[in-house]
Amino acid sequence: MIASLFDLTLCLLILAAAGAAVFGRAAFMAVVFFIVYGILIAIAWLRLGAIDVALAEAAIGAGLTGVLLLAALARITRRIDAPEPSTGPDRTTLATALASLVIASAIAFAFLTLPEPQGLQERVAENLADAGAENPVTAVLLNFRGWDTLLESIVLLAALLGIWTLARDEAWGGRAGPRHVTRPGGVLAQFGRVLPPIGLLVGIYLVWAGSKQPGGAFQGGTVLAAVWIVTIMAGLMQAPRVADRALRAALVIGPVIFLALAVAGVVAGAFLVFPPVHAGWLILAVEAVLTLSIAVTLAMLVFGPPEEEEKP
Amino acid sequence: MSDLFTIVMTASGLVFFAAGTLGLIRFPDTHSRLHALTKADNLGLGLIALGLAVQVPGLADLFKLVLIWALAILAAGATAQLVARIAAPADLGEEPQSPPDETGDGETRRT
Amino acid sequence: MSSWYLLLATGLLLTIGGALWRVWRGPDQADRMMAAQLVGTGGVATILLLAAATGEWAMLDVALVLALLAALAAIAFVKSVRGAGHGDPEDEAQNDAARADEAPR
Amino acid sequence: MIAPSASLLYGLCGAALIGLGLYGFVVHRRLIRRVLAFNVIGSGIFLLFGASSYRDPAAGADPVPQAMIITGIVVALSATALALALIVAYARLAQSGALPEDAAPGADDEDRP
Repeated sequence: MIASLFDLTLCLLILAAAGAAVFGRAAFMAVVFFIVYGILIAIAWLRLGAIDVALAEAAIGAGLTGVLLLAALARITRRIDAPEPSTGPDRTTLATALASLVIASAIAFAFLTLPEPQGLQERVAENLADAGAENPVTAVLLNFRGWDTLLESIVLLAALLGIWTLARDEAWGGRAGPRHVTRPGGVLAQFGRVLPPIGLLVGIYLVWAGSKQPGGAFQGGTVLAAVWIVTIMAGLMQAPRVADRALRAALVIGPVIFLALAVAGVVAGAFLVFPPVHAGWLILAVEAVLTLSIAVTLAMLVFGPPEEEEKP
Repeated sequence: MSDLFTIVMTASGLVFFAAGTLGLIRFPDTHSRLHALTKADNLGLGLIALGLAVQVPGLADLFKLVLIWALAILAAGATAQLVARIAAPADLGEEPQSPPDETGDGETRRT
Repeated sequence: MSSWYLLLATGLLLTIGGALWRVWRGPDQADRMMAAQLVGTGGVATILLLAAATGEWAMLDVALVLALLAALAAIAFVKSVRGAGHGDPEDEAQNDAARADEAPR
Repeated sequence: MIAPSASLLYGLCGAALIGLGLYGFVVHRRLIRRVLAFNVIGSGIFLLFGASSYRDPAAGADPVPQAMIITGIVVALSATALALALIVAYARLAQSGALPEDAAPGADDEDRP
């Protein structure tokens, strides 16, 4: 009963935060509400027994997305024409509200009338011994549904390429994103010194622990990316040049090694199949390189396209 | 016995969180609201972590609890400093004992 | 004990609700951001209590990640107020430089 | 009275989030608000998906939807990053945060002191 009270309260908070993010007048307020919303959703995933998802949501939804949105907002609002006066609800808004209500109700109805659940828990548990990972989610991500993960790491790269194409010609090859300046020895610089060692520890721990308990390449990689972003925002490091060979190698090494192992699997039997005997260390190796690539790619996604360097 | 300790500690933790939120809602200006947040909340989190410290199964979890609290304090300390510096100086007028704002130029109001 | 933890966690959610009210009211951007900060701390505490309530101590890792990244949004915010999102919120001279830099090219 | 299960509450919450996001996605003119609304739709779908796979808590959480949702969250982030970069580039060129065909006045945003 108390559990339901908790769940109900959390659902109401989630809906309030989402509603404010959608209906709020100020764009900045909407962004802050969206960050809050990410934190609440991470808690909701815990209540649904999905600790792995909660980790990803906490790192991405509550962490990286907020940085992306705030940075983008700061750069857009400086260039924007004066806000227009808001008008009362017109016919289009009402029609949209009605249509959204109907669609949401239809989805809710479909959810309520779903047939009896036939989960894949047992199938996964039966094959877990051969998967090379004790954490079933990691086993699914890297072995049973390795396709998803392989293509996803390539989607990340494609998004980064898309962002890089937005660079102006004269800036191409330069450092990604703006150059951050901070007062040496200031609060931000000090914070940027203290956080990274702990963050590195936590990120690597999540990858390492991910084969047995919740965690894994995505969660660990996101934490590592966040730590790198903090270091650069604190002005302690500069973002790499997009033409840097080491950077480009780090971006692709994960997908390339994953793909190479998948092709090598053809010799052992089929594409993307890890032989059970070797699955353990193979998955750990793939996770290690994927973590590196994911961390670097996510951080570069946040930094944005290269910009002209400031004259000192 | 340890359960009693946990109950007392976590309950007082919630009290501090409630106090922090009350301050956040009731205090009149940005800078005093910052006080409410950073102090009461992290004390509340610390008390809850302390109360749970006697319940965790392993040493690693105990270490995590300590790390969580340390990180929360670190984050709150750094961000409160930074946000206070850019908070609109109009708030400072009502609060004479506050340190002079080094950088505030009201830009927060712009958007 | 489990019910106790959940009850406390529900109480924490209510304090988070109070913080949401402050995000809505503002009035300054700084107010909104700091209230979001409270949601972060309250969320960490809620997760600790959930871990205790369910005995799933692996949830502590989620609290750890949340606490680690709690400052990320606030740092991005103080940066976004100065210059094009890369200025130093602590340095007057560089603020001026950043403002000069943000003039249309 | 029977207490509603976690899956029921969060599933319905997910459905409501989809509706909310859909409304915001259509109504808002400013592109960044549309990105926010799009993300609300996305996480609503994830929540619905996760909740529908957790209707039998005794069986434990199903790892397959979990893995797919994690994949989805990461892809949503990369799509958001690309969209925001496009919006920033567009704002630089067009000096506007909204598309020209949406120029009719509507509910818009302003940060008020």
